[in-house]
Amino acid sequence: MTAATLAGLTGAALVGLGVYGLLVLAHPLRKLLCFNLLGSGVFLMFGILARKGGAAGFAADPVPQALVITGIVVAFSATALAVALLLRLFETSGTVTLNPDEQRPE
Amino acid sequence: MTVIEILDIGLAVLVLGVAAWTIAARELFAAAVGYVAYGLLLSLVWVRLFALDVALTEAAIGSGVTGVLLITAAMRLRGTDPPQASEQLRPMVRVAAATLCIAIAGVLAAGVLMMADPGPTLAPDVARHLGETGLGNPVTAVLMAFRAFDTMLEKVVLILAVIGVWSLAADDAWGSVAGPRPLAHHQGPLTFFAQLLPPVGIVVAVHIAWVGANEPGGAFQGGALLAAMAMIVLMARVVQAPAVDRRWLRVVLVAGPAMFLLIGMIGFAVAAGFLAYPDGIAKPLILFIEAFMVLSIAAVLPLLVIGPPNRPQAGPP
Amino acid sequence: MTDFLLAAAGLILLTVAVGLARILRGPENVDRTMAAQLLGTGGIATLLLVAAATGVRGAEDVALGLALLAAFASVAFVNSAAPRQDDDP
Amino acid sequence: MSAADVFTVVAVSAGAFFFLAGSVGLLRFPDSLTRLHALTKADNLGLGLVVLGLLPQASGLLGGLKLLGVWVLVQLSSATAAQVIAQALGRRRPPP
Amino acid sequence: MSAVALALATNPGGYLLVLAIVLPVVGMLLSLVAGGRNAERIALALMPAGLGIALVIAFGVWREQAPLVYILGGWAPPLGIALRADGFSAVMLVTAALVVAAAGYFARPLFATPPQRAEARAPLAFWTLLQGLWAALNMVFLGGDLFNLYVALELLTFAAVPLVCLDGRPETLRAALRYLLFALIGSVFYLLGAALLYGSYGTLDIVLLAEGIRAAPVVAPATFAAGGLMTAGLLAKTALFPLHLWLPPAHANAPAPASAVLSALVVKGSFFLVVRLWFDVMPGLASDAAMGLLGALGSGAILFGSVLALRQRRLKLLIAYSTIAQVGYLFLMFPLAAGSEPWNGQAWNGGVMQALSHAFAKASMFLAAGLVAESLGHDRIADLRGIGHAMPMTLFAFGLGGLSLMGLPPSGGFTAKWLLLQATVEGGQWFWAAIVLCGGLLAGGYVYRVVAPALAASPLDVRASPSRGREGIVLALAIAALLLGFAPPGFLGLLQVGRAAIVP
Repeated sequence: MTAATLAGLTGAALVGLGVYGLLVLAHPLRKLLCFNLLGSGVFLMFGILARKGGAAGFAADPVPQALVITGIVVAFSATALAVALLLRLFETSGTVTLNPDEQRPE
Repeated sequence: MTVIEILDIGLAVLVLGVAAWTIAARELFAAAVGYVAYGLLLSLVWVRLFALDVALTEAAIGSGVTGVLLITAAMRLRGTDPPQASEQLRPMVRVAAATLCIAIAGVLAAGVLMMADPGPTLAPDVARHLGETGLGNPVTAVLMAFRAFDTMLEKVVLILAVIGVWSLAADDAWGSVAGPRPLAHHQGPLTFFAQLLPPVGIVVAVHIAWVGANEPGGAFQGGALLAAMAMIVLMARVVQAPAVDRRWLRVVLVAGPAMFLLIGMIGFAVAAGFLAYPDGIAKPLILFIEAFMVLSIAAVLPLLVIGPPNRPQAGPP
Repeated sequence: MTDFLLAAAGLILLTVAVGLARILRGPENVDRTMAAQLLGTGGIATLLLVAAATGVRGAEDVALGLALLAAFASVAFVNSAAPRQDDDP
Repeated sequence: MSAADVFTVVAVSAGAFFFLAGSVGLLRFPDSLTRLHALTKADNLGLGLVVLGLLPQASGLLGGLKLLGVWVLVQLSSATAAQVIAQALGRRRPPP
Repeated sequence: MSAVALALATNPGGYLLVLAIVLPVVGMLLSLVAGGRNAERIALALMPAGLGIALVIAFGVWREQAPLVYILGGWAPPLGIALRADGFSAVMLVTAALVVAAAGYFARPLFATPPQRAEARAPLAFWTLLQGLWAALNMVFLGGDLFNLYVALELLTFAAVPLVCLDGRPETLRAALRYLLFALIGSVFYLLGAALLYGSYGTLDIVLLAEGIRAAPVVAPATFAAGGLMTAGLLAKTALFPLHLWLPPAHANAPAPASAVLSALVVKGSFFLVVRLWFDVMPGLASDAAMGLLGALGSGAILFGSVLALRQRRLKLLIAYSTIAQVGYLFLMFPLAAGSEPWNGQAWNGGVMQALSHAFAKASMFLAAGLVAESLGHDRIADLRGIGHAMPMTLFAFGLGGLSLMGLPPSGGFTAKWLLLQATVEGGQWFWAAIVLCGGLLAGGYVYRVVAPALAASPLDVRASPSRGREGIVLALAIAALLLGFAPPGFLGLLQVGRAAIVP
């Protein structure tokens, strides 16, 4: 089994783990961690595309690599924005629950 | 089975194990530290995929900067985990979720195994046009020429994220220094470290940004390392973060995308169109834009990590 | 030679993984922070060995980047564990 | 096998041994502070020997300098980390 | 030249597509640098210019009866990125420019920098984010590359989420965080689908992908997985039932101009990409079962959203739930126009008209609700008796918007629903007709719940009357929704520009 296939399988498993965590974990920071796991799993899928597309003297197809770099930046910005929101929510309300039932009734 | 296969399998098992740990860990902080370890292992995987540019990015962002962000957040949210009983799920729901996730992972794994080898690729197209950009690193050529529009907009995404983070400030804190209240203690060794490391780090960062034209590296990776140095001096309180309404800060923030847009628009007049580079001077133009991007990234990332201004302007308490 | 370097990389990764498993369990956050620190050093060694074995170009730069960031998790932890100004008596 | 290769094998093996020793120490030592010390010493020696062993394989002078730079940076980082972690430990649990 | 060759070369007028995106981006960057009151000035000054560009693009598409194309940097796909404007893109560009401008001028008193300060938090954030959101929408409507569209979707999310919680209350922060998480997961699934497509066809360009899928002797199984993943991700962002949970708190708690833009335009952005996916990327692959599922989810949204709208106690929540229902109508176009049926232009037109008329009607209603809340200090429906006498123009606009939601003539909503009904008859898919009619009745119910007591002669304590100008903006939007009902056949022809090239 090549490193690329193995990385692809790892990516597939990471997507599964990430989705599982997103579904069952309640804490928003945990969800955010799982979002990052899920995201990196998707990036690894691009990684196997890159490696299997190695041609014309390149060990890996540069296009998916460039997409992953852009993707990592975007995922980081998303994490930063979500963390800021979460910390602000904690600061103003003292809780971090996302459950709408615990909102004050209108 | 060869040695390298064993190593690859071991690495994959370790990556998945640490990932599972971050999900299963009881404490928030443990999960955050797990994620830092995970990011580092992931950059090893990228090295194995011969994607060094990605490995550098993952090391700097995935493990380094995101790690600081998550660890700091986990520390500030101490006591919010575990959640209330009302948010605990019934076992049935967990089983259903697990089944769904195994199905998703299974479908993707099947896709991976069925994927053609060699697969479809744009590598020959990149190789054919690489000469026109004057660059030696194909990934940089994709980022700065062929898909320059994505890269420019990605910088706009970063700026929007900064505005989004700043918009969470309290009204009376606007105009004050970005980030949370300062720390009480200055630690001796930390201060020393924060004075010693950045000069070295700046050299490394500039080197990585500069060689990015031909070798693995580039503006984003260099900028991210520069940002890391800024974060060290901020965390050690060697310098203070700037106030959010400083004009120079705003100029630095937008410098990268603005220069990208400006040169892109000039392309309308002197080259094949928007974001096209005139023949022969593509490489110097790209390096020129990258210099501004390094600056913007080095400013944006620390601002995203330290968060909105949080000190009322009325003066120190 | 290649196989030797890879075997060394695998051994280091394995020992680091064992250490990691021990200290990620805690019980305290300090222990966990050390886990990140440990993995940083071992990870860099593994990276250098794998790169030398597979002949991938530019791995020294990745290692340099990782080395610059090696203390990050620890510094962030200590930084946010310290009391804030207004928490002081 | 050339002399350089022999050097590499010896140095890298020694490095791997120190990593092993560090992890064993980690499993055996009782409390955080001693673990911290065992760990950082062994690992830095381990990385140092690995770097030393890889020097003959490095691509040119710049490559070798980078390898040494990596080692120096990790030394600095882990010394600092050990110091600040020890301080944090001391602050929370004042010595009896 | 073949249709594919035409789609891979810049054509005259193509540069306008670049301007449509670059203008708001430049505005946003300049606003951040200039700061303070300049942000507002720059944003408001650029809005007419942006509208002008959108109109010229629409005129160009209509005159040529062919999509406008621009190849960025001169690097033709698959290596480079193309921007393309078909008829649907063109009308969405104009709609976005109009609604953003209306929300912007409406927001002036709400987000003015206080006189004693050089710069304040909320105004700077609002004016920069609004321009960022506008740029992101234009990118979504013009993007011809699936990864470029991913960046556009993220840009849209990053601009939209902070707008929800500009007031900084815990409820809005919670709503914004939920919205952000939903949106992020949606984009990751979209990206995963894009990866699978690249792995199968070696391109991310929409036209080349469609060509590759058509030319392949056997469609790769990964293609179906990609379609499913991307659709699921986009549905979460569009808030299609049952993935709608994040929408009501976010849209109902945001400041009124933000609510208007979010409900009218932002959910349409991801809907637009679902359309792109099934009509442009993989038109031949839309199975009846998959399209039927989309239609069924849409029907569920219509019934569920309408019933919940009937039960809300706050006006803005009612309008937000109505958005869930109206989004449902959009998805009826999938079983009617895609799938194994022969190309059904009426269903397509009906879906697009629904997107347009809902945009104007919903923007008008959210802004009207904003005026009501400003004047009364609350938006409890039970305490709105007599508001029709205090603010007749606002209530009239609200009622006109409601007309469009119900699908009564004369209104754009009527045209949309009438076209959809005709399509059900033509295609022999009668059951969708029952849903359309039922949804209309329910919409009548929830609009009546607001309008009937509002018309009662009852004294009402109004804190401050809204300015004529802002009431005028609300009314103008409602009239735009109304005027769509009188759209000439040429306009409906414009909506289909670009279809002929795709559907043989």
